[in-house]
Parts: sequence; C-alpha cells; structure tokens
Amino acid sequence: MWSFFHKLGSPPWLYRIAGVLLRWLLPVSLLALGTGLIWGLLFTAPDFRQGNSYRIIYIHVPAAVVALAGYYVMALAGAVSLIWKMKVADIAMKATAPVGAALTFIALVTGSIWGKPTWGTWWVWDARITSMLILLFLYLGVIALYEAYDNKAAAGRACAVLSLVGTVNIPIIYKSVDWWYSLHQPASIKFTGESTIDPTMLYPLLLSIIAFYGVFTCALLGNMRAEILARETRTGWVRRLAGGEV
Amino acid sequence: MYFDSFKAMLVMDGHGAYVWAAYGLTLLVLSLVLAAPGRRRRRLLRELRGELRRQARHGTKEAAYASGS
Amino acid sequence: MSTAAKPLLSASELALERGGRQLFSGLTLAVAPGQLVQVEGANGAGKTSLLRILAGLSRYGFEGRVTRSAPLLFLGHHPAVKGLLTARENLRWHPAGEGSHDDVAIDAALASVGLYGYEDVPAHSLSAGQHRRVNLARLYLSPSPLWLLDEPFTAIDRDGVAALQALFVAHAERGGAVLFTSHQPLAVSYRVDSVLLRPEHIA
Amino acid sequence: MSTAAKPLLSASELALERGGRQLFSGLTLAVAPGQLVQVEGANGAGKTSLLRILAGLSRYGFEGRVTRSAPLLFLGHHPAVKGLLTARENLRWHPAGEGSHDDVAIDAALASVGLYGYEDVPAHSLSAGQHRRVNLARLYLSPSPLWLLDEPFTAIDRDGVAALQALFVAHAERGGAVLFTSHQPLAVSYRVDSVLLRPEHIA
Amino acid sequence: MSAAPGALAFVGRLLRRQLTLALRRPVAVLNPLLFFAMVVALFPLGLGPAPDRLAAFAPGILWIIALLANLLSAEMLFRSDFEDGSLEQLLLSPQPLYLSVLAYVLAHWLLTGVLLAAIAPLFAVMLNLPVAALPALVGSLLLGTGVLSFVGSIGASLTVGLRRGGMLIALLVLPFYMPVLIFGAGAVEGALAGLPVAPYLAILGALFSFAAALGPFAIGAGLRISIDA
Amino acid sequence: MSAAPGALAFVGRLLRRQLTLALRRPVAVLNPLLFFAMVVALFPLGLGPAPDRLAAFAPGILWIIALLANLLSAEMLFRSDFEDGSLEQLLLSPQPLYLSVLAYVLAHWLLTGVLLAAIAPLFAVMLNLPVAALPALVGSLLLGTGVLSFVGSIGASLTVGLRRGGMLIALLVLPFYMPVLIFGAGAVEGALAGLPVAPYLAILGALFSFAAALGPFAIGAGLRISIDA
Ligand code: HEM
Ligand SMILES: Nc1ncnc2c1ncn2[C@@H]1O[C@H](COP(=O)(O)OP(=O)(O)OP(=O)(O)O)[C@@H](O)[C@H]1O
Ligand SMILES: Nc1ncnc2c1ncn2[C@@H]1O[C@H](COP(=O)(O)OP(=O)(O)OP(=O)(O)O)[C@@H](O)[C@H]1O
Ligand SMILES: [Mg+2]
Ligand SMILES: [Mg+2]
Repeated sequence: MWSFFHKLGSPPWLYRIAGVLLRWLLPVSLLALGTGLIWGLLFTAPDFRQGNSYRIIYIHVPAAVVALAGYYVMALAGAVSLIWKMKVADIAMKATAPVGAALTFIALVTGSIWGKPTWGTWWVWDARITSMLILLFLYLGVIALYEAYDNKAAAGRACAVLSLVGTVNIPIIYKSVDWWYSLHQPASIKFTGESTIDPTMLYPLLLSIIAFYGVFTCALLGNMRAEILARETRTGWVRRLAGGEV
Repeated sequence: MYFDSFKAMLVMDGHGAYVWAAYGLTLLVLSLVLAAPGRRRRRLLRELRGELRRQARHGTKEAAYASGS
Repeated sequence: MSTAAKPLLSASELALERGGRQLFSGLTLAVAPGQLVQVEGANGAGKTSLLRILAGLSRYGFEGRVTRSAPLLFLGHHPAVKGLLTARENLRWHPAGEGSHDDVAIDAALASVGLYGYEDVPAHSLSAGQHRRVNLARLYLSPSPLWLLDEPFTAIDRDGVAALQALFVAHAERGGAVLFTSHQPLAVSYRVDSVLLRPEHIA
Repeated sequence: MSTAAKPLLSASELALERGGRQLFSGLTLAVAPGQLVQVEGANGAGKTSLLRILAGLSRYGFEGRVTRSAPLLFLGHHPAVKGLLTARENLRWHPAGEGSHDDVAIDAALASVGLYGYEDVPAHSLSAGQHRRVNLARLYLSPSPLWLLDEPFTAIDRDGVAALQALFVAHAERGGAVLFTSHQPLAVSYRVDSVLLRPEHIA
Repeated sequence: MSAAPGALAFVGRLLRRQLTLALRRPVAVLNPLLFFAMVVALFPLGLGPAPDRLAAFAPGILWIIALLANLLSAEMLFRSDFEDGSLEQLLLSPQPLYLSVLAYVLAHWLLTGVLLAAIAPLFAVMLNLPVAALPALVGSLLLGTGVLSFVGSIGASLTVGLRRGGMLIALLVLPFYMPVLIFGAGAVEGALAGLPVAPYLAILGALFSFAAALGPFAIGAGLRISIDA
Repeated sequence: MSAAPGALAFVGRLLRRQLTLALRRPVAVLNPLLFFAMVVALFPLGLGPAPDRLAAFAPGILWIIALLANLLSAEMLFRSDFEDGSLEQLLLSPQPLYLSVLAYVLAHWLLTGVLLAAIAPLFAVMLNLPVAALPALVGSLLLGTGVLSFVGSIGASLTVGLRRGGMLIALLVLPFYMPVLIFGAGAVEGALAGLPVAPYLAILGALFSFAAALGPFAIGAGLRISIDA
C-alpha cells in the first residue's frame, strides 16, 4: 500500500503507467462513444414532443454530467495537493481543468442549440443553465490562474487554494442559484419532472455517458503525461526518453 | 435504422441542422481535447531533442541557455 | 571564528537553478553572532535569490536546508517605503511589526540616517537616496540580531555609506550579525567574511 | 577645455526651490564635445532635479535658461525596461525611437553589456543588475552625442562599472559628451569635470 | 513576541496605516462613491428614464454597482504593497498573519462597503426606490459587502504577484460574488414586495461569519504563494 | 530626424510593442471579454431572468458594460509606462508625439473596442436581443468605442502622474462618455424599433473623426504635464 503511494510520487512510473492505461482505455472509450452516438442518432425513435431534436440528449446530458463530476475531481486533487503536497495531485488538477472546461462548453453549446427548436430561443436564464455557465467560469479561472504564473510550482499551489475555496463555495452557489430561479420565475422549463425516459432511449444514453467518462479519463491521462514531461524536462529520465524516442 | 432514406436522416424533419451541428461541434471539441496532450508531448520531446543535440555540439551550458531552454 | 557561538542562521547544501542555469549548488554557510558576511558575485550570480531563500521568502524550488534560530531583519531591493506616508509614519506603521513604534525613537533613527528635518515630508517627495534612507532607519529600531541586507548602499552618498558601515561594525560588536550583498568592498577595520558566488565554481 | 567647441548643452543662472528649500541658484554650466561632467552632491542635493531640467522633462517651476543644441540620450532612475518583453524586444521597440532597431546591432549591444545569451529572456526574470544593463545597452545603439545619465552605475557589478567608464571615455574621445551623477569617483585617466551641488553653497 | 496584546496593537497600527493611505488622497476614498454616482446617472441614460421601470430595477442595479466597485478596489488591495516590498515585510513579520490580513480586509470593507451602504439610500431615492425598502438595502449592503471584501481579497492575494494578471481577479471571484448578489438583491426585492427580510439577512450574516473565519487563511496562503512566484 | 517614413516605422514599432505587451499574457486580452461575460451574467441575477425584460434592456446593458470595460482599461493605458520611465523616454523621443500617441490609442481600441464589438453579438443573443438589431450593435460599438478610447486616453494622460489618482479618471471622462452612450444605445434601440440606424452611426462617426483629429494633441499635452508633476 505504502509503496503504491510512493510510486504515485514517482513521475517516470506515473508517466509509464498512464501510457499503458491509455493504450487500453482510448480504443474502448472511442468504441463505446461511436456505438452510443450512432445508436442514439440513427436507431431510436424520435421523442413524441420534441421530435428529432431530442437526439441531442445523447451528447448534451453526458457532457453535462461528466463536466460536473470533473469539477469534483479537480477540487479533490487540489485539496490533496495542498494538504499532502503530492505532486501527482497537483498534476492531475492541472490536467483536469481544460477537459472539464471543454465538456462544460459542449454542454452549454448543445443545450443552446437544443433550446432553439424547443423553446424558440438560444438562451434562457434558468437556474441550471446559469450554474453551468458559472461552472465554465470556475474552470476557466483555474486555467487562467495557472497560465498566468511563471513559476509552475507556485501556480499549482495557487490553483489548489482556489479550487479548495471553490469546493467550500460550490454548494452555496448552486443553492443560491436554485433559490434565485424559484424566486423570480415559476418553473417554465423542467428537464427532470414527468419526462420519464423510455428504455429504448435510456440504454444508448447510459452507454454514451459511460463513453464520455472514458473520454474524460483518456484526456486526463494524456494531459497528465504531457504535464509530467513539461515539469521534468531537466531530469535524466526525460532526457533519455527524448534521446531514445524517435 | 430509424430513418427511411439518407435524405431523411440529414433533414430529420427540419431539425437536422440543429442535431448535426450539435454532434459535429461535439466531435470536433472532443477530438481536439484528445489530440492536444499528444501534440504537446511530442512538441516537448522534439524541443528537448533539439536542445540535447545543440548541447552535444557546443558542450557548454551557455549554449543550452541561449537556445531558449 | 564562525564556529565559536551558536549560529543565528545556518544553511546546508543549498542548490538553486533558475531559468535553466545552475546558480549555486552545495552551498553551506553559517552566520554566528559577531560576524559580517558579504555575499559577492557578478550581476545575475544569484545573490538576491540566495538572500530570499535565507530569509524564508522563497520556500520552494531550491534544494537544501535553512535553519533560522533568531529573528531577522530583511531589507530587499524594494524599500517598502510608501510614498503617500511621511518618513515618520512609514516607520511607525511599518508592516514588519517589530522594533520600536515610539515617535521619539523613530525621530532619533531618522536623524541617524541624515533625515533630520524630513520627518514629516511625504516619502514621494524625497530624493532616491533619502527614500532608501527611510528604509535603512529600521536598522536603528529593530531588535533583531540578524540582518539580511540586499545592496544596502544603493543610491546612498559617500558619508551615508561610511556611517552605515560603522553601524554594521557596532552591531557585530554588540553580538549581532550582518549578511549583506554589495559590489563595493567594505572600508572597515573589522573582519569581513565573504561568500563568493561564481558561475565557474558551479558549472 | 570646455569652451573650445560649441557646447552641446548650456544652462545659465539656473535656480530651483523644492519643498521650501533652495536646492541651487545661479548655476551656470556648459557641456562641450569631449567633456565628461560628474554632478556630485549628497542625497537630496538636487542632482536628479538638475538632470531632469537639463533634459527638458521639467519645464516649469525653475528659473534660468537651458539651451540644448544636440539630440540627447537621458537615462533616469527608472530603467524604462518592460518586464514582459525580452531584452531584445525592449531595445527593438524602445519608446525613445532613436538609435538602431536592427537585431544584429541590438544583439551586439546586449553582448557588450554582458547579456550575451539573455537576448530572449523576459526582463522580469533578470536580476536587478541585468535589468539595468538592458537599459545601458542603449548607450551602444544611440546616435546622440550628449548623454545625461542619472546614477548609471546603480546595481552594476565591478567589471560592469569599469566597462561603462571605459565607454564614457571612448564616447568623449569620439566627440561626444557625458553628464552623469554618481556617488563614486570615476577611475579613468581622462579629465572629469565636476559640478558640485552643496547645501552650504546655497543657503 | 506574538503575544496577544502586541498583536492587537499591531493590527491597530496596520488599520491606521491602510486608512491613512486611503484618506491621504480624498479622491481615493470618494472613488467608489463617484463610481456609484456615475453609474446611477448612466443607467437612466442607457435604459430610458421611465420611473416605474427604474424602481423595479433599482435593487439589482444598486447591488451590481456595489459589487463592481468592490471588485475594482479589491484588485488594488495588495498591489502597491507587493510592488514596493511592503508585502515581503508583512510576511516576514513575527506577528500572526491571520490578524494582519484581517486588518487589510477590514480597512477595505470600511472604505468601500460601509461607505457605500451609508450613501446608498441617496442613490436609491434617485432611482425611485420606495423608502420602505431602504433598511433592507442598507442592511444587506453592510453584510454583503463584508463577504465581498473577503472573497475579493482572496482573489487579490492569488493574483497580486502576477505581472499583468490584469483583471484576472474578476474571473476568479465573480462566481463567488453571485450568491451574495442573489441574496442581497433578493432582500431588497423582498422588502419591496412586503416579504420578511430577516431570512435574507440571516443568510448573508452566515456567509459573512463563514468568510471571516476561513477567508484570512486562504488570503494568507495566497500571499505566501504570490511572494514566491 | 522626424522625417515621415521614419516616423511611421516608429509608430508601427510602438504598436507592435503595445500589442505584444498585451498578448504576452493571453489573460490580459481576454480580460475585457471576461469582464463582459461576467457582467452579462450578473444582470439577470440582479434583475431577474424574464426574457422580455432583459431584451428591452439589452442595448443599454451592453453599452454600459462596453463603457466600463473601456474606462477600466484606459486607466491602465499609460500607468506602467509612467512608472517604469518609458513615458519619459517617449516624450524625449525625436519622433512626433501626435503619431506616437495615436499608436497607443489605436492599440487600446483594437484590444478593447474592436474585440468587444466582435464578441458582443454572442452576449446580445444571451440577453435575448433580436438578431435584427445585431448589425446596429456591432456598428455602433465599433465607432463608439473608438471615441471612448480617445476620450479615455485624455483622462488617463492627465491623471497618470497622480499618485493614487485612482478612479479620478472616471470623474473626468464620464461626462464625455455620455453622448457616446446615448447615441450608441440609441442606435440599437432604434434598430429594435425598426427605425433607420444611419443617422446615429453618422453622428458617432463624426464624433470619432473629431476625437481622432484633436484627441492626440490633448493626450500629448496631458502627458507632458503629468511627467512634470
Ligand atoms: C444552454 C442551455 C442548457 C444548459 C447549460 C443545460 C445544462 C444541463 C445540465 C447541467 C444538466 C444536468 C445533468 C445532470 O443531471 O447532472 C442537463 C440535463 C438535461 N438537459 Fe439540459 N441544458 C441546456 C439546455 C437544454 C435544453 C434546451 C433541453 C431540452 C429541451 C435540455 C434537456 C436536458 C435533459 C433532458 C437533461 C437530462 C434530464 C435530467 O436528468 O435532468 N437541456 N442540462
Ligand atoms: N516632487 C517633489 N516635491 C517636493 N520636493 C521634492 C520633490 N522631488 C524632490 N524633492 C526634493 O528635492 C530635493 C532634491 O531631490 P533630487 O531627487 O534632485 O536629489 P538627488 O540629488 O538626486 O538625490 P539622490 O542622490 O538621493 O538621488 C530633495 O530634498 C527632495 O526632498
Ligand atoms: N523569476 C525568475 N525566473 C527565472 N530566472 C530568474 C528569475 N529571477 C531571477 N532569475 C535569474 O536568476 C539569476 C540570479 O538572479 P539574482 O537576482 O539572484 O542575481 P543577483 O546576484 O542578485 O544579481 P544582481 O547583482 O544583478 O542583483 C539571474 O540570472 C536571473 O536571470
Ligand atoms: Mg540582486
Ligand atoms: Mg537622484
């Protein structure tokens, strides 16, 4: 057990093991993604109220779900790196932010595209949509803060502080946005509620949620590998790697 | 296959533009996200290799520094 | 001499790399009461970086261990003097929060650095040298035995430099210690140890 | 000697009062090609104020007349070096807009001030002395015959100071002139005229 | 050396210092107020002057201005101290950093939040806000700007060491400003609608205590990181 | 020495310098945009999310944000150059000051106004502004922010030498910003109401030419005064 933690602190080991993991996970995720999307896109019946536009659900919901989960991964990594000063956690936090931001962006854009045929408008200030926008800002904040620091060790710690403060605040933000919504506007759009999903729609949806988790993990691992290299340029093993690899 | 024809699949009762745009954009962003780390990694290694080569030639720390390491 | 009393500050096996260049490595030093230590080296040799590590301002990115066993006074490149405050207020409300905050003591310290009559002048209308002298007045107020000074003679005129050097000696003689950087040699009849940072010596 | 050639700069009957104190009055000077003039005086004597008047940066609040008959290069207390730009970019895009903006010339100038290999380093990660050296590199690029330099040796190491002083002499010998302030005497075998600003002499 | 009485005296001195620095240029203190006044003057120009419309939007507008004024002044909180070396000295001080940081935040709150809360009724009346809603406005501004000052200071401490971080702080802290805005504007709107205001103020008060208890640790950590960057 | 070709090359170099300084930190360029985005997000939170209400206020809101973003960045325009001595060097330069100043203003306009105009349609749609009003929005922002950049630079040049002049600039320039705001927001509201937009744009264009012709003189004079203060 202890030696596992010790190994986690060793960049070359992490670099190698992430590479091995990637080699397996990437094809599997891509396969799942392809199956889920084609299934949903071409082999399911249209929703009786929304028609064919509902097919966006197979990208919209997975992206939203994984984007939200991603923030917790990032904040957890930040907390670990700040409290136990673990290098891996720092690297993982740095690697999560762009992936999470991209998924949030996808959720926003697909939701927005979906809104046009369904509600007749690209954007509404609904509680959940607004909190998704805030999530995007939180991700962008971490990325921008990291990029703004020259000293990457300091950058990692600064981002860790930020995401730790973020974890404390996230529940407050979501609660308040929810409250704001119910204060100002009676529920005009409900995602959850009555729309109990038909199993024929549910299976491809579940598959593509799993696929999105897989893609998220792959991008995370890839980013971590690149980040390890960037931080360890001066060390012997990276130099040997550069010399050896063609 | 739900759709009868290729055309029907593209049009999707008038919602095709929305659906295909959403899927296209998603796939684009996902492929960028997946490709970015590999590109960055290869660039880093290439730069490092160049530096190592220069260093081997000049054999001085100064040269390594001047090369923008 | 440096091993006689318990050192106020010691550092062992310090190594630092910046911007891809090894500035120093295997650097071990100890500063004991009564010592004057001058850190020397060309521009960019790493003097400031070393002082910030010793003071505890840089806490990451270097190797080695630093042990501080006495309160210290650090004066860096930036004088920490607020232009909007007068000379006296600058010392009275100084953010370092050590030393005396009594106006009589402050005025005496200002007089000692040649700012008699300038106590109530806002620092932004002082000349470059006077501005730095406000900062140096802290040397007369602080109770810290160990001083870490980064180029304390910058912008100070000849008489001022002589007075400062005399102050260093007096401080060392009463059991304090001074570690400072400077490009000019001290003109005092007291032993000055020297730490030389040289690129060749590292490579 | 100073009256032989047409002066590059002359000032007559300058008088300045700041913060209720008369810094100088009746000050008359002329700087001719081939001259090195050192302005001396204690901290707060008015050296910087004088240089800013001579350069034309202070245009009000003093008495007397200044005649500038040649383009001049002024380096003040602040180095006008942008931390975000590299050493080379700082010179290439310098807001003074005179001198050469050719990269080969710039790199040569940087090498002359000991910054070979630092051309592409952002100035904020240079040491204090290296930062000032970027500014001093302009002396190798500027075509202006008259240099007004406010404490050019600040933060520069011993070798650097020697090189600068040699540059001053070379500039004077090829018909330029340098008016500079410094608290340390020049160590050159060339005649250095001196303007002494002394409080007693004014009161 | 870090004995409690000495530490409290030190906090007092730091507070004096910060307030003096601000007051030495009256312009600096008046700034947030001017900003407030100008924007209040701009809104009718941009939105059209219909009085009932203005009244409906007054709570939101006043709160958004308070928030922007707070954000802009938070950005400056540690900057000059960082640039002239005062911040290094503060971090090297033998005094407890938690308390020193508290002095900075307190000064900031007094000079922006409290001042804005004091002056807000005037502008509220100019925007046709009914007098009945004024107590809720002042109360929510007082508590809410306190939270904003703590959150803004965290952002400032993380960005002060960055050359040209610019308004990066805006991106970092605005998500955290949002709950305050929602509850603050909500309190005033509630008062307008005749609802009880106490629950809103209680939430703001809870946020404030929370921020005051934990904020200084984050600010201290941020400053230590910034000084080392 | 101040021959035309040399002077133009110099202006080009100054422009490169300003743009590089801004681009070196991508964050710095994104700042006005982020600011825009954040404030656009704040408004519904403060004012309530009803789409029709938001649409009615969108022109005013967008214009006020553009104005604030402009104001805040104008404040910084000469500050760092003043503090590190670059401004002295610019004023001692043998090059014509009119042109150098133009390079500064142009860089500022490109990095705030033009960028904002380019991104504004996105935010406009988020505030439910009808697509038909977008050309008027972009056109009026492009011209109007040009005027704002000139006016803001005049304010910046006059206040840069003041220690802690802070937001004094806001007080100085906001009165001049108002006509721009009125015509700018007017153009968009006109487009919303189906009125012709050209007269508004013509007025903004006239203001712009006027500002471009005379502004640099005022800015140059302001800088000379500031450097001597
Ligand atoms: C920009 C606009 C939108 C954003 C930011 C957005 C965001 C979200 C988020 C955050 C979730 C939650 C995922 C979870 O439960 O963890 C979600 C789920 C969902 N969204 Fe959207 N959405 C948007 C527009 C739309 C539109 C226009 C529709 C369809 C009319 C829609 C339909 C759904 C559905 C059906 C779900 C899953 C049901 C559920 O479990 O809540 N969304 N969306
Ligand atoms: N803005 C100002 N307002 C009022 N007095 C000023 C101002 N600037 C400078 N002074 C005063 O003018 C005097 C001369 O200042 P100056 O900077 O010219 O001195 P200096 O000879 O360059 O000194 P140093 O060697 O310290 O650089 C000082 O006593 C200073 O207090
Ligand atoms: N933030 C930084 N990032 C990268 N390199 C840096 C940074 N700060 C300093 N350096 C480099 O570290 C080296 C040492 O800098 P330092 O300031 O310690 O020198 P110094 O001996 O104090 O020089 P000086 O006599 O000029 O003050 C310099 O070569 C500089 O380029
Ligand atoms: Mg140094
Ligand atoms: Mg001077």
